[in-house]
Amino acid sequence: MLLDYTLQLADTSLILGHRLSEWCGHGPILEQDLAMANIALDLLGETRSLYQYAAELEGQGRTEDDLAYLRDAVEYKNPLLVEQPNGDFADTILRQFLFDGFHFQLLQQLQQSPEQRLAAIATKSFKEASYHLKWSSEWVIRLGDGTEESKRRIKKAINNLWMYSGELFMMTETEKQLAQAGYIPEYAPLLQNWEAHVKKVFAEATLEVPQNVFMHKGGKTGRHTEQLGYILAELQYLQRAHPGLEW
Amino acid sequence: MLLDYTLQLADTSLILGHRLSEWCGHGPILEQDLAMANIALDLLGETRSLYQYAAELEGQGRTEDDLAYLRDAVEYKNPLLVEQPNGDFADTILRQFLFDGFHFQLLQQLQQSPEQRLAAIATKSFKEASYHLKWSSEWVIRLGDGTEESKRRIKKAINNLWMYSGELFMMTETEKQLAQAGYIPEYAPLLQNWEAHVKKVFAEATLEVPQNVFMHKGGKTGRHTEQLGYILAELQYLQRAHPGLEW
Amino acid sequence: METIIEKSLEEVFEEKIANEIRIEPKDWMPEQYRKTLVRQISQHAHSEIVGMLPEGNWITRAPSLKRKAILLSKVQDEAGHGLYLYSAAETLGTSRDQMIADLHSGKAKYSSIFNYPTLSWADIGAIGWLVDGAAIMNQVPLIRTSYGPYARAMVRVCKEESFHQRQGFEIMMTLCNGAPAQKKMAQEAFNRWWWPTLMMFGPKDSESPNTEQSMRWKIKRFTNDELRQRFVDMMVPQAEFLGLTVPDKDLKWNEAKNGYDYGEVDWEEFWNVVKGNGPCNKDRIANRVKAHEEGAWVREAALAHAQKRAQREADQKVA
Amino acid sequence: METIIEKSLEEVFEEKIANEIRIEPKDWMPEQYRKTLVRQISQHAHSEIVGMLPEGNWITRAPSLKRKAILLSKVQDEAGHGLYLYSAAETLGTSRDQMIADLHSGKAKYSSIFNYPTLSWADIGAIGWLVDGAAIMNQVPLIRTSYGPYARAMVRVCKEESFHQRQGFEIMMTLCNGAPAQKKMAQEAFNRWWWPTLMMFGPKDSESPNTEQSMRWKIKRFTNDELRQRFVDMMVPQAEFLGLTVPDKDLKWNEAKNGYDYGEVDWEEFWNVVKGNGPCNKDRIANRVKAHEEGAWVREAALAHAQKRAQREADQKVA
Repeated sequence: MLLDYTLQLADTSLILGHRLSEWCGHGPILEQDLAMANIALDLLGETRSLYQYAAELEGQGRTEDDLAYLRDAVEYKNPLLVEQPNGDFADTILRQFLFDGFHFQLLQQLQQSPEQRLAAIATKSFKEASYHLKWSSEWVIRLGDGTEESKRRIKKAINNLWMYSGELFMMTETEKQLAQAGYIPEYAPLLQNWEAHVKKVFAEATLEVPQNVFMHKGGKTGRHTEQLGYILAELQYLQRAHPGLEW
Repeated sequence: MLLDYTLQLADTSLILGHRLSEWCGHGPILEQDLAMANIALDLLGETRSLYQYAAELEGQGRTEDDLAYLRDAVEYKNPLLVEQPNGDFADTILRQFLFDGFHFQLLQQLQQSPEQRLAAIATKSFKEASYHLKWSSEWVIRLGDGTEESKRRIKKAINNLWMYSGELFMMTETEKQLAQAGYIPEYAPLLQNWEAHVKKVFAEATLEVPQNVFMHKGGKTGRHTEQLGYILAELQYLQRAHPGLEW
Repeated sequence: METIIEKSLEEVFEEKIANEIRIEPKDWMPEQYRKTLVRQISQHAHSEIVGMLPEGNWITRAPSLKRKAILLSKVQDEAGHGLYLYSAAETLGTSRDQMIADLHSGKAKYSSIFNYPTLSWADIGAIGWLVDGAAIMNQVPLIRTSYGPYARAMVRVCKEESFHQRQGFEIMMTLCNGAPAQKKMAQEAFNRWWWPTLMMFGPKDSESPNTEQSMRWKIKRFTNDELRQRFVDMMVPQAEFLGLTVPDKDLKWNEAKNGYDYGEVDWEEFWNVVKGNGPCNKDRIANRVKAHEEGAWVREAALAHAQKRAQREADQKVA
Repeated sequence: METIIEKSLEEVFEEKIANEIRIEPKDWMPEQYRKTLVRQISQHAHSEIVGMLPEGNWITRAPSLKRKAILLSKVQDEAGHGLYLYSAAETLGTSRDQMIADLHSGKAKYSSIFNYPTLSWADIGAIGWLVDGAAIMNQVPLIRTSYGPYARAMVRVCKEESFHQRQGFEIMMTLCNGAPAQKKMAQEAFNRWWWPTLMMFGPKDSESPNTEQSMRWKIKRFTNDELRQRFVDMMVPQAEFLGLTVPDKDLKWNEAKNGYDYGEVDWEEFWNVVKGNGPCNKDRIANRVKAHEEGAWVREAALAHAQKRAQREADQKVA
């Protein structure tokens, strides 16, 4: 159960970091190229800590790389949001913003987990997540309260991605049981804080918070979008083509 | 040597067919979706015949699938043109047109090869290649002699792709020796015929034939563009992820 | 001499329906009949071309050259079916452009099954086996539909779908007789596609207002529930043959009705998908709209070129 | 009292050069010195950001999480180097926008090495080992370049490049000590990157018109041939250590000069690449232009938002 959850967290930060790294050398401003690479790197650091812990929990001699490179799409547990394509800069910012808001809330509370290893990973990553949320929040504001073109694009991004935000706060059976046992926080208060933050940022960005949007789910239980298969084909290629080697 | 050349032909039609198949469901007109799928299928048929023959020539028990799915990019021998991205419809048409013109000329002559298996494959595929050339030629004409927008796009496509056309007619050591031995045609007359056809079509399309363009090469000897790695990561994923299985 | 009784157009139409005489494009028909057919045929055409997307998704990653060729051929057939069906619908006085505009605006529907993603190679097998199997069951009766052009288009469509279904079953059989990882892949695909396939037959008869009129006009020959029952009865033994477990804990043979009892379809999910909240609804339409908009310049160029050519030919005749 | 001799600005400048006193932005400098530095520093900056492309190409496909992190970190450093260098160049009175416009128009150059594709994971090792190795050899003398801001930027850049070079060598070492397929991959990458790396030092001294003036102004400390020789002498033993064969049939130790004789660089290829006919020239610039154009709306929005915010703050002060 703890293994399942740790894999979920690891898969999530791996896939989002992968998406961000696709921007390398292609950003709209050199400083943002650097910022996205920086966030991707932070997420990858968190990913490695989590997979290393998951490998220990599993206790079958698999490595962080085995867990990242040798599992099929149906075994991946990331929420659907993080596998969505980069689109334009507005789509990327909005995807990041929605996730960062959740990530910040979750890590903040996970620091208090009696599961000391998760707590330690959360503590190390929380500072980074704070910076990520600040960065993506500022960009939502710049785009919403920028030009008519940027407002149109961020609104289009909201229309594309909002439907994947709900899954972040939906608990699987695994998450419910871990929360009941006190290992991870309940998500209801996290959602409230997330909503408050979104409302505040959207107000400053002169954007409307969507109402009554049907929320998609499935990623946390292995039912992904068609996007993940392509991500993994690219990500896993070398270890699949030349299995069992040291790189 | 014959194996090398057969692999070159097979790799070429596999990769071009792969590129065309990326259009499935995404074409500008339903009839062209169908046409591109049709050409991709024709090329795949040619591909299979060639890989099957190559597997026999090699005589080491490998199959058509082993040759397509288990070789790395550096072992692929397709010319650079066919691995170029689809771009917009003009890029796809122009890439197809440049290749079809060569393909038509080559197959026409290969029908007379004393190498009976190659001759048979060429005979079977020549009729298809004739149709392909007719289709792509007509589209070059429509786009060149269509609207200002379509003319701009086809000219941009010429600018993107012309530099890869020369390699089609450049002979590797393998090709030189096979031509000297009479197994395959000399390429110089093919180039002349190709140039005459391009000139004729471009005239009707009100397009200028580029002059003095530096011609890139390397694909036929394993030095590809960065594009091929991504194609193979996608194409080969399942056989790499689950090796040795029957599908 | 017998007096010629002037029959109403309505009576002539109804008489043809009753006598299994095909209605042809030039024949008079009730406006509602025309509308029903345009809706049904265009939805069928839309389903074919949107259906190219989930299957086309696996062409580049097909695990063998043979499977790649078969899948490419199938997707090509789907484009062809779309063409036949748009043509059949156009005989009713609509245009392809109008039908496509309706699809893109959300006014027209396509088969909800294509709002589910294809997440592994086994999904291609499951779609061929189950989805084409259901499509055939829906479509074979249409070979005898009362509207001529639709019926004739369906002869060819059904022949090809039947071939597709066999190929899908063949993929499933290969996987189920393969390695454990392949069998697992097959079971997972079956789990994901079983219930959505049952939904393809539409709402329960008790909630299908259009059915009665369509059956009276012999556009439809069987009710939704009748076809769904037949589908379950046909597929369950096939699943057993493959060694797959049907993901329905309520499935049970009913000797009395000589058929299976099965669990309740998740109608909430069904209506969610119909309303646009399925996993891929937005994605599929976005893809179609993107292809259409990005292809506008191509269509304009083809038209402009045709006009130029026609003008040149006319000038030559004058000269 | 001694008469103050009014020295010309030129003399003051030359004296500083002679005495190894850094030229700072506020100091007078010959226009040609300024132009040479703008060209050199901007080319260096361009090389950093275009250099993100061939290496960024492998981030998503890096074969382990550790390698992915190291490569991501390196590409991030390159963006950072670009920022330092553009800033250093801006102290000479140009703007980043102008420099980027020059890059996109083809007026400004970047290191030709980045016009070669990265075709396997081993290329990432080869680039780190060879290309960063050559870059360090070119750049370390720049720590003592006469222009202050450039020299100080180079202190940090060189420290990071040194780290990158070690990581590249580590990849090569892992591959060369690995499976036959990995060793083959390493040799192939070495074959493809060896000669282009030698070209990084520029044309022969006999064909380098700018060198003399740049050395007099202490922008350059060593000639192209001197650095190339040192590079060969340093790398050949490393290649031997790795068990790699240097792709130069004329390579031979020359006891008399205590260095290696090596084969003739393919200057035709060199000039072709410089002129825009390298394998990736069009691709790299197209990528940079695309990112720039597709990002225009982002920069405009950031500017518009900043102006709105400043306006609101000004209004608050008034109120």
